[in-house]
Amino acid sequence: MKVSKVMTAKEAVAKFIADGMTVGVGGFFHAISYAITHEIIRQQKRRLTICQPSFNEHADQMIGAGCVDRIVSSYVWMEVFGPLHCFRRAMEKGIPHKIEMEDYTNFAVMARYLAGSLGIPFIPIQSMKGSDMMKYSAWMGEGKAKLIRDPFNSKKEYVAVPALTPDIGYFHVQRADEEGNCQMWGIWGDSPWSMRACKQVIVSCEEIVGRDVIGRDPNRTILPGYKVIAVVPAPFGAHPKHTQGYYDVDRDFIFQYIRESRSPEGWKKFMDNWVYGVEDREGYLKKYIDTYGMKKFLNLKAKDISSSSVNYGF
Amino acid sequence: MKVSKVMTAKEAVAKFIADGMTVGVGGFFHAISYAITHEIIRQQKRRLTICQPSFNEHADQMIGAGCVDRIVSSYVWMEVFGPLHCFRRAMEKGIPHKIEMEDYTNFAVMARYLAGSLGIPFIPIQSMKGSDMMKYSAWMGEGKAKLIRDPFNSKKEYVAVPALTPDIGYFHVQRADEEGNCQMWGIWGDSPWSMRACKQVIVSCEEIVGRDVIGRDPNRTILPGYKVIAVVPAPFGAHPKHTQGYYDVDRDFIFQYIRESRSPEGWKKFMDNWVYGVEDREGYLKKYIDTYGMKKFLNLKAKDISSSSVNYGF
Amino acid sequence: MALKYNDFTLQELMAVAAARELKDGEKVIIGTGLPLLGAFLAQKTHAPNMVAIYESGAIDCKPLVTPFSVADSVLAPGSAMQGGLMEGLGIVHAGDLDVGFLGGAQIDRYGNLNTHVIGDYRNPQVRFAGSGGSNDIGAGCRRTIVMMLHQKQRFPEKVDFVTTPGYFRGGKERDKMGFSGGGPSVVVSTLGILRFHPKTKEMYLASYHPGVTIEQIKDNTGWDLVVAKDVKETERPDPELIRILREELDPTGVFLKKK
Amino acid sequence: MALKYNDFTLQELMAVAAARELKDGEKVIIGTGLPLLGAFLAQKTHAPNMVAIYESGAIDCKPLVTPFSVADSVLAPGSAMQGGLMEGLGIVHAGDLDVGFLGGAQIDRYGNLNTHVIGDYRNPQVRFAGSGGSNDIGAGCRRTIVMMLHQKQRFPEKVDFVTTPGYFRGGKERDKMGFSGGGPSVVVSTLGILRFHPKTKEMYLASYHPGVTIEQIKDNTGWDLVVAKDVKETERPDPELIRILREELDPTGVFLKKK
Repeated sequence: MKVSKVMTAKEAVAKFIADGMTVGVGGFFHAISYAITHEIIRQQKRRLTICQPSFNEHADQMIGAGCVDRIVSSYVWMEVFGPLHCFRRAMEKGIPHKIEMEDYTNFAVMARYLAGSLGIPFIPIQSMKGSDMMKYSAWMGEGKAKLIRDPFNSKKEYVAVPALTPDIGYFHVQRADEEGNCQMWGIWGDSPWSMRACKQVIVSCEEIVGRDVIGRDPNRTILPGYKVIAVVPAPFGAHPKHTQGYYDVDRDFIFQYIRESRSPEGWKKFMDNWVYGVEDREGYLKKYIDTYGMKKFLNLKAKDISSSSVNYGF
Repeated sequence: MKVSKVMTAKEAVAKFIADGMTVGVGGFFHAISYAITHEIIRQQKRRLTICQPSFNEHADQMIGAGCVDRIVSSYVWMEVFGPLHCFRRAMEKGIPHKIEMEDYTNFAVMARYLAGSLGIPFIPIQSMKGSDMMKYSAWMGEGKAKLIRDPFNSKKEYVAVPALTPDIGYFHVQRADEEGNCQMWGIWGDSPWSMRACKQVIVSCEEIVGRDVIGRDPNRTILPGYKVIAVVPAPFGAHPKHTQGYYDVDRDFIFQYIRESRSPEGWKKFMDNWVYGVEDREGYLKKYIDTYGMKKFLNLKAKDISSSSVNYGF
Repeated sequence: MALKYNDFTLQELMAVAAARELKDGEKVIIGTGLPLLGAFLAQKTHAPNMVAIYESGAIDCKPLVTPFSVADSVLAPGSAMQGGLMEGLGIVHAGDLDVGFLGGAQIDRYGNLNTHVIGDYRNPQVRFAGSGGSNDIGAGCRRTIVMMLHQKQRFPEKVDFVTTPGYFRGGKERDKMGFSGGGPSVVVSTLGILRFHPKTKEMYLASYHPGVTIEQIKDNTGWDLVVAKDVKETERPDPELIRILREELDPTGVFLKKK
Repeated sequence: MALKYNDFTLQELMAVAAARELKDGEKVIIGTGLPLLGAFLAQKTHAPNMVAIYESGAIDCKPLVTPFSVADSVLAPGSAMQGGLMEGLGIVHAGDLDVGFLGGAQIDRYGNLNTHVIGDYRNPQVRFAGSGGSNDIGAGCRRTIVMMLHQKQRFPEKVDFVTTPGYFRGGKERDKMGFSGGGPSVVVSTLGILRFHPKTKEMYLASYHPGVTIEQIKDNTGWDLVVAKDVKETERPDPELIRILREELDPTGVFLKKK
């Protein structure tokens, strides 16, 4: 039995996320760790560089809270739900302060992570070529992307993007064991490559399971325990996002956030209610049930659509 | 309901594998498609270039049968079982004819496949650097690998290896549906990247299942049906190799092959018995049972070690 | 057929027009909203073997419920394969896919798309989402279908920022880049259907939607829009297609707002 | 402890010597045969938190039966993660792993390994398997442990083919290459244990196995082998370790041939 890495979000964020760090955030609309995101905001982390192919409200909340100086991403928005107002205020008006963004494409960020996870210095891609993303860089300058010639076919040019290896990553999965072996199903999002590329990872999970449960279906593991430094139990830890097999997305809540965050005051009020004003994830859930009722809460719970079993025998 | 791609190994090999093709073979010791390999030998395909990070007796048999002119690989051997004699005879003495090999490392072949599967022209790696694999090339010349400078750090040099995209690939999985959606568990080997990199793929499988079975656990799919042109039902299709959850490796049979193939005559006798002298996979299995007995055959069957189920509900 | 399906909204017309652009057996990467409805409509009618793909890594989806997001949980169960972004966009970058859907804040004369900013990139008047997978899809898919709100400021002569190149400044400029994808083949706008001249790659008006005049479209386009000699009214949707859209694909009116 | 474990074979001695090279908590990529026995012996004794990894993508394996192959089916059930070669060798290339095991047909004065050919590469006298994962492991792992049959033709001054570089021609030559891995730290041969001089990177004899003379080792080495000032007999295995090897790790004598 290896040493348990289980701790609270509060402990994990205090211990492992320092001001100024480059932080990889895992997920793609699905299974975003709000448990960790909200703790970062409560602990008022500063000058973070946050990285993710596509960011949603979790980035918006960290930006509004002043945690973020720099963004490595291709997308900060909430799909058909609408724009993210803190992001726009920061980019357009410098509220609460000016932030910088290195604009890539989704695949380009994935290529950077893939390179980082495999110890490859850079990857040449066709995406971004000829676009204005190649003209502009924020703080990375020449290091953002470079047009290079294919050494095997001198007529062809590609965009080289450098490996991305954040100081720390965090993400949310369905289950992990105490050593940090992480299993996920449904939409993997930028994982497994993003989290493998991070130097260390904090995982929040719906359930902590025994090592034997992990070993029963080892192909489901997308990140091995040795990369993980903290395992945070966080049921409903991705709310208002969904987690396959556990709960659906809470559309009303997301619309509410986007509506209320139109003004800095409205945003502050929302955050006072749902982040600053609650102690931890349990407090958040209790408040949710107190506010919207048990019925609405239980309605989010996933139906049973079983995968059925396969045989690992030999 | 899409068109069924189900056919026999005989039909698939006759229809889709032509003399002179570059053929990607999937698997890593585990789950090698002997069903397709033996059919290639029976149909006397010629001048093939075969590609796989690590090859075992399946390559040896194709080499001995005169199907192969060129090999892209890092390893042709049978681990602790011993050397492969046809490979050695061909490389050392040109029997049955001289063959060429482009020597890479396992990871280098994987990098070539990864690039091929993602539309990336080449991938820079640290493997092979400074080794004599960089000094020698067979038919690829300058196109085998090139020492290049990291455009983001001019002090660092890497070995660029070009994308590998075989004309056709073949591999063996536990189950596929009629459209060719392939699910595999246990050791994936070079898959999924090798097969995704091939222009088209023939899959042999232990079982053909309904599309609904695939859809019940879509994270298990390692190759989408649109890449697949033929689905070959082949129970025990990887014998004498193992297939997780279906049967174990047949060590005696592999030792027997290595022993008998020490001389070209012994090899010919083995092949007459087990390849040329049988009509198809069913004939092979019947011969196996006739020769070694039902008890030995059933002893290969896997025990039940169930993965248990997860919930895909929303 | 009940008479109630003889009417149609602009959104329904656009979804049907998008569906017409897809051929049977094609591999299509789709987003949410109208592209999604168009693609599923095609699959339910003339293109049953279409393969629906999401950048979230869901391949050949057969969702029981219309997804609200490209990463909706309803996409996974029943799909032929569910991976992540690497699986969804890797096959786009590899050039495996036939069609991608795009949209944006601006599109210009040569089909270049902007989803980044209005104004100066460094000091934007309005900042939008960024590329997401758009640039990847534009570079990788054999052709793209663009769906746009047709307003003058959204159809400028030149976009403020090239997020997803169309044909650059026309002619052979795109060919020189060596993308695996061929560029936009059609723009389905709120006013009409626009295509690209095979040589000059300039956008031209192919058809105007019922109730819309050519003049109106030219007024809402930021350059002197060429009109096809054989320009005609956009084909009206078959009532059966409207029925499928309303009753089967969006029964709760998430995407097709109830009139 | 029964007296029967007071004896030991050469293979057992080597497995125990390999086990001693591993520290608790290290991530180790292991092959079959003696490296496997050495690694599992370490895990059962002083290194319970060692993470056993196979290039076939099995991570933190806890097999119920001793695996016969790096791709044995017994590796998957109970492992913490099971992927493929990309998972197994990707983390090697990324520099995540502490230790790798290597072997070969030849090793030279500076720890360069040959698993390709005896004779000329283009017209080989004997052709071997090739690199497999060896070169990847040699380049990527923080250090490597080499296990060798100690014969003169297998310990030449210079290998016929450099499959897996050790220290090239010594000194700082390896450092200049910028590998994530540091090179071989030890050679456990059938005659003794050899290490590398921290500056010159030349191999030297650190200990000779019980019953073997220094003279014998020098005779079986293709260059004038340096002998450490404090050279001594290789530490004899504790009977308990022999018991674990025989009874728990290889009860059927697959790797440790029965005497």
